[in-house]
Amino acid sequence: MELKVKKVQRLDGTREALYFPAIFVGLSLTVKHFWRNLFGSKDVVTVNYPEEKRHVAARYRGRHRLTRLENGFLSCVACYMCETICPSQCIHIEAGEHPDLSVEKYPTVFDIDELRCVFCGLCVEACPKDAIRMDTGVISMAYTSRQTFDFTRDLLRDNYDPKAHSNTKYEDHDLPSPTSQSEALPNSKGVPAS
Amino acid sequence: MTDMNLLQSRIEGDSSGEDFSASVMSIEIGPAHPAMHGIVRFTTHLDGELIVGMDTEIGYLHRGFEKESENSKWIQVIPYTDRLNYVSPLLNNIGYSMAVEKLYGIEAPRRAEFTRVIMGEISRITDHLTCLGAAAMEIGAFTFFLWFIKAREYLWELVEEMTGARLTTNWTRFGGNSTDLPDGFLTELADRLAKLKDVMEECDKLLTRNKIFIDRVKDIGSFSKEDALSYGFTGPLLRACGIPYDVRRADSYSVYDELDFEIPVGSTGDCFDRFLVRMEEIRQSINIIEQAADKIPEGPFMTDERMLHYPDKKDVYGNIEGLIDHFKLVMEGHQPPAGEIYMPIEGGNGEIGFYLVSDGSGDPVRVRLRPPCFNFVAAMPAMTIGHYVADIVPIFGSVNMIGGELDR
Amino acid sequence: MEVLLDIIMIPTVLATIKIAVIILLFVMPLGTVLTLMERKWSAMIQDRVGPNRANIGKFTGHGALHLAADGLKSIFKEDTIPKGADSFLYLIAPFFGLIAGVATFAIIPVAGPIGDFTFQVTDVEPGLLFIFAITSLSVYGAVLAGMSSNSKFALLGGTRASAQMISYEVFMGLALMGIFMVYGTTRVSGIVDGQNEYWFGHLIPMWGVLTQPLGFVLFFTALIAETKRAPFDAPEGESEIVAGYFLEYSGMRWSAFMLAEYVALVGVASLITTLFFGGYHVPWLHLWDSAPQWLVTVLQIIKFSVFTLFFCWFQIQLRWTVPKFRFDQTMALGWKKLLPLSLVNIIVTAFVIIAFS
Amino acid sequence: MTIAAGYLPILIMIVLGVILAATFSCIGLFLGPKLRGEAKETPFESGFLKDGMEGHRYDVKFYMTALVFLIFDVEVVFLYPWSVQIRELGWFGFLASSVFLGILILGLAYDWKKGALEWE
Amino acid sequence: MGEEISTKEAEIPQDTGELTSLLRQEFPDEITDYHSHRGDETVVIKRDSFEPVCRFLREDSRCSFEIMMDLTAVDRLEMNEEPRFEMVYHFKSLTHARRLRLKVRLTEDDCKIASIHHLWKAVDWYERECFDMFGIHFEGHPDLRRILMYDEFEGHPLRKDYPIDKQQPLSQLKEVDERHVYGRHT
Repeated sequence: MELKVKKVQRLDGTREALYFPAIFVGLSLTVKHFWRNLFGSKDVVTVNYPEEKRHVAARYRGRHRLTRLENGFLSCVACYMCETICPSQCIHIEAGEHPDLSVEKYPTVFDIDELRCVFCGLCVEACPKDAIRMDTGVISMAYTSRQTFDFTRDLLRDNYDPKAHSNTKYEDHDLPSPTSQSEALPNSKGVPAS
Repeated sequence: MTDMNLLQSRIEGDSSGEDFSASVMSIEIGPAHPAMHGIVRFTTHLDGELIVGMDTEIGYLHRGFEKESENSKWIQVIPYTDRLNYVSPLLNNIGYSMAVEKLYGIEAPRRAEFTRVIMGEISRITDHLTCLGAAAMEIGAFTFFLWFIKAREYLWELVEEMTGARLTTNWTRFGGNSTDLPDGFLTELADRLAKLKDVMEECDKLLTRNKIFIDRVKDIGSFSKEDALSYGFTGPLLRACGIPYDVRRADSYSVYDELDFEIPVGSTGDCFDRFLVRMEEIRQSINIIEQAADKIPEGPFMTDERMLHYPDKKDVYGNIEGLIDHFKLVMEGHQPPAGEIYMPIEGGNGEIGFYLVSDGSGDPVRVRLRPPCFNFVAAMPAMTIGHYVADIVPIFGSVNMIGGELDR
Repeated sequence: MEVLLDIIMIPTVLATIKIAVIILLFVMPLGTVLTLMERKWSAMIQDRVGPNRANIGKFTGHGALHLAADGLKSIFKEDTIPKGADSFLYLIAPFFGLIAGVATFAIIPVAGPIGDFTFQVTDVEPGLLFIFAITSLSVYGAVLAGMSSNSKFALLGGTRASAQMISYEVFMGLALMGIFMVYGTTRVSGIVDGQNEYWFGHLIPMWGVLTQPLGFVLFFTALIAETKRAPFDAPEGESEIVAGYFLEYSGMRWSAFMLAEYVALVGVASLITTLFFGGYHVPWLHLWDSAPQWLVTVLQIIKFSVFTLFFCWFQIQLRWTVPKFRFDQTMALGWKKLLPLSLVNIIVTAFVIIAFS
Repeated sequence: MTIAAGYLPILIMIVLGVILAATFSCIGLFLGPKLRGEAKETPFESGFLKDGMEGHRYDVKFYMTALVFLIFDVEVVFLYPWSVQIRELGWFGFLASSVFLGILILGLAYDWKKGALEWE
Repeated sequence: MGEEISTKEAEIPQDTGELTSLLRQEFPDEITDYHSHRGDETVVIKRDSFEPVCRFLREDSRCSFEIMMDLTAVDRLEMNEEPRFEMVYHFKSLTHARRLRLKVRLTEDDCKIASIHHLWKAVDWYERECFDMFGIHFEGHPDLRRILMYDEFEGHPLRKDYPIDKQQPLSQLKEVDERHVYGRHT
């Protein structure tokens, strides 16, 4: 396509020099908005946050979660892919042997420092097992202590709310067992958890 | 103007017996000042209210983008580029990815390019909306600002639908994009553009012909063509001087040569021209988006070159070759061939140029960003001296300094 | 009872009661509410929600509680005095604005007299000249605040404020001269009564806005500039000189400046109503001869309040519509446009009056 | 009613204003916290700890405007009596004040041309 | 899947662009190397002739490079190439719609180059940035001081031997006016 140039129009003539026409046009617009928002249909994009929730896009990269297999074990095989790709180096993984022999390898430690995380989503792309996802739809993480932001393996569940859990330390005997974890099955459609 | 030597002695010489310095008052404008939307410091010398001298200090937002990039893998730079010009993050994403693609010597599929055009122009609109709104707000037109912010909200929701984040998009990849258009995106886009047009029309009526506004911006910060070129201006500021230089046309990249649009130019390069040029560019961008949305072809949104993108998940799960590729790509990173390239694209502020040097390994040797507003801020003294202190506000507003891009 | 009535009818006591009623029951609450209303109304104009977070339990009153919250907050805020400031001048600077704002209402009638009793604090002979005198007092507030703060931004603001306010005082006087000519008096009650005359029988009331349209525009502009509201708020210029002359103030002293601004806003609105929109006179009400006195008074108060409120709203609407002048442009507008125009207005008005009388 | 009685309410009003303002100014001294610090006490200058205007002198550029103001304000005072009595004074008064205004306008034109109205 | 892209030594074409041949013709002895990898015309020249070449590029009507787009340096320490530094200048000509990359190689112990701030005004700040980041001295620059870093910063951060996690010593808070003499732009 050829280069098309358009010269912008500088309107600065007698009509402008009178001040009033433009002020009246402006006033009519602002008054229109004023009355419409006062009585008519509101044209407001502001969200009254805690009472109303914004619509969160299906692709929104919110807080991470670790998915589980159908039998309840973590999908993660501690391959260190996400830890390698992470640009902010916020993931820390330690691999271990699982007592259940059907599981090859699993993360004994899987920590995400949510304060370091830049929410780029590269870990999700890099994961070969679809074990980490950011589709929780959690848009705000506002806690009062830095420790609360250190998400350990077992806290990276779907509906986890750290405010309701005081004990954020992972204990080794606290291994995920199929029965107790079944309520935390991954949300396979990828829609935000309510 | 006053005699230069006298002025110099006035500024420097408060130790000399005759107290000339009394009439020149130096005043710090910035970093913690409402008119500085980035963080920048102007030490302004005032004679009465007239600016007779100015010294600029930048670097308050220096985060070491280039150093960090050299210590990352190629792909890990993409999230960093979000934070350069943070009101048009997608353009930085696109610029960087296209630079790496140029280094590889490949091109993204056509669908990806069209999507990039759409998203890039959305980002340009958000950039201009922010810039114009903020500049107008600072000269008192608060309503204009908030109507523009409302319009920007429409677009950022689209960006969120598309990329999964509003600002920290991290959207493009080498050889394509991380995501394709979501369902119903184009109808939603048309909807929002219609709303945006309404807002544009209202705001145009509200401000453009208002004499108070015209007085504030007309003949303020005028810049001649020669000076603008010498200072390396690009983008709306150069076009306001009357030079139709637009990288989209000058070095036609992506699919811009298939799209029909006009390049708005001004005549005197003052703040009024910059305002009008930006307003017109928003309209042109809407036009471009509409055309691109019509023309967007079906097809893949990611290149099928091996070792450029992660294999399909079914390959990763299902066959060993895919798994190995995946592991190699994550562990070693992308390895563009050795060489160096400079890739310019038209950003919100002007020419964003990425100069990349690769030695063939997974780590970049050099990632250099040419920040467009660096030149503008360098020219701030030239633009402001001889104006009143209140004129810093429209001049600096029209410069659209973005701290993340300026200081990197 | 008789004794009580006698005491009340003593001029001093009567004036004090009137002042208390007008100031404490009308102006101050209106001024205070307007601080919130400006925020709320601007939100309406700008497609926002506006302040609505202050709450007691679940009750927010659509933001009404912000009034209490703001008041309490500023009461319990620290009162800082910057280093090197002249603390006495710094202390008394906020006085002037409030005094000027409050004293404006001394001559504004809110309803017609019932017998000897007037709904006006005092009806002095110089009338509006008193207004000019008292508004020039508020220049001191701005100048002293700017000078005493020991801050460069405040000084710039104070300088601008003083230049702007003294300049616009001239035009204020000149713009009103037409009104003096038309109604032949500077006494407020005379001007208000003069506006209750009618043209063409009982068709059109001789409101100031109709007899002096140019004078109205000039006077309104000059008043807005005098109270430093947008688009003439360069002395406050929040974007370049941060907040201008009251930059260093905090807590309740800052609130005093803010309140003075809003009291002045009400003052402007009531002055405009009184001088150009027939004051308290309800047009065509005199045709209803048998109207009971109490009803007439009530209607007059309502009419006055409605017009005053309208002009308060109008000023706020104007503020959020237009950008602001640069400082030298404010001055140029005054000296080069308003001043010649008001001189022309005087000559034309005088000519017309003499030719047709 | 004497003339003074008419002004008494104004005095009361001013006193009321002073009381109001004094309340406003002093209430913070008693109720507010007192946490002083160097950074808090320095005058604002975009985040730098400077001494403000101390030791500086500022060139007031509008003294010309102030002079013009003085002239006009004083001259305008002469117009008020005329404006009130315009009907009684008739054409003679009009002529007289026209001459007066003409001189005033000439003066303004002179100031204008001399640049006294330019804010520098 | 397409053909695997060679990640090893790329075949950088030695084809001569129009500008390259022009420059070779005008400055036959000064050009040490040239290529146009991926279409970017690149010319490497000797340091001594740098200023005249720039002047030629700006003023000759066959070049007329109005815009100095970018100025930076590359530290080639880890690429094991000698000399260590490479100055990279990007020029843009609007008249001829062309770009040119000009490179000058500098050794580590003598990293000085002539300043060209008098040719393009934009160069001023770019040279300051390059000095700040790489420690390259631009001879004749009127005000060569740090721009992104603070004055007390030690070292030059974009040099490859500057560790990314190096801690700088804490500097004392100084009186503002002592730091620079202001008033250059009056």
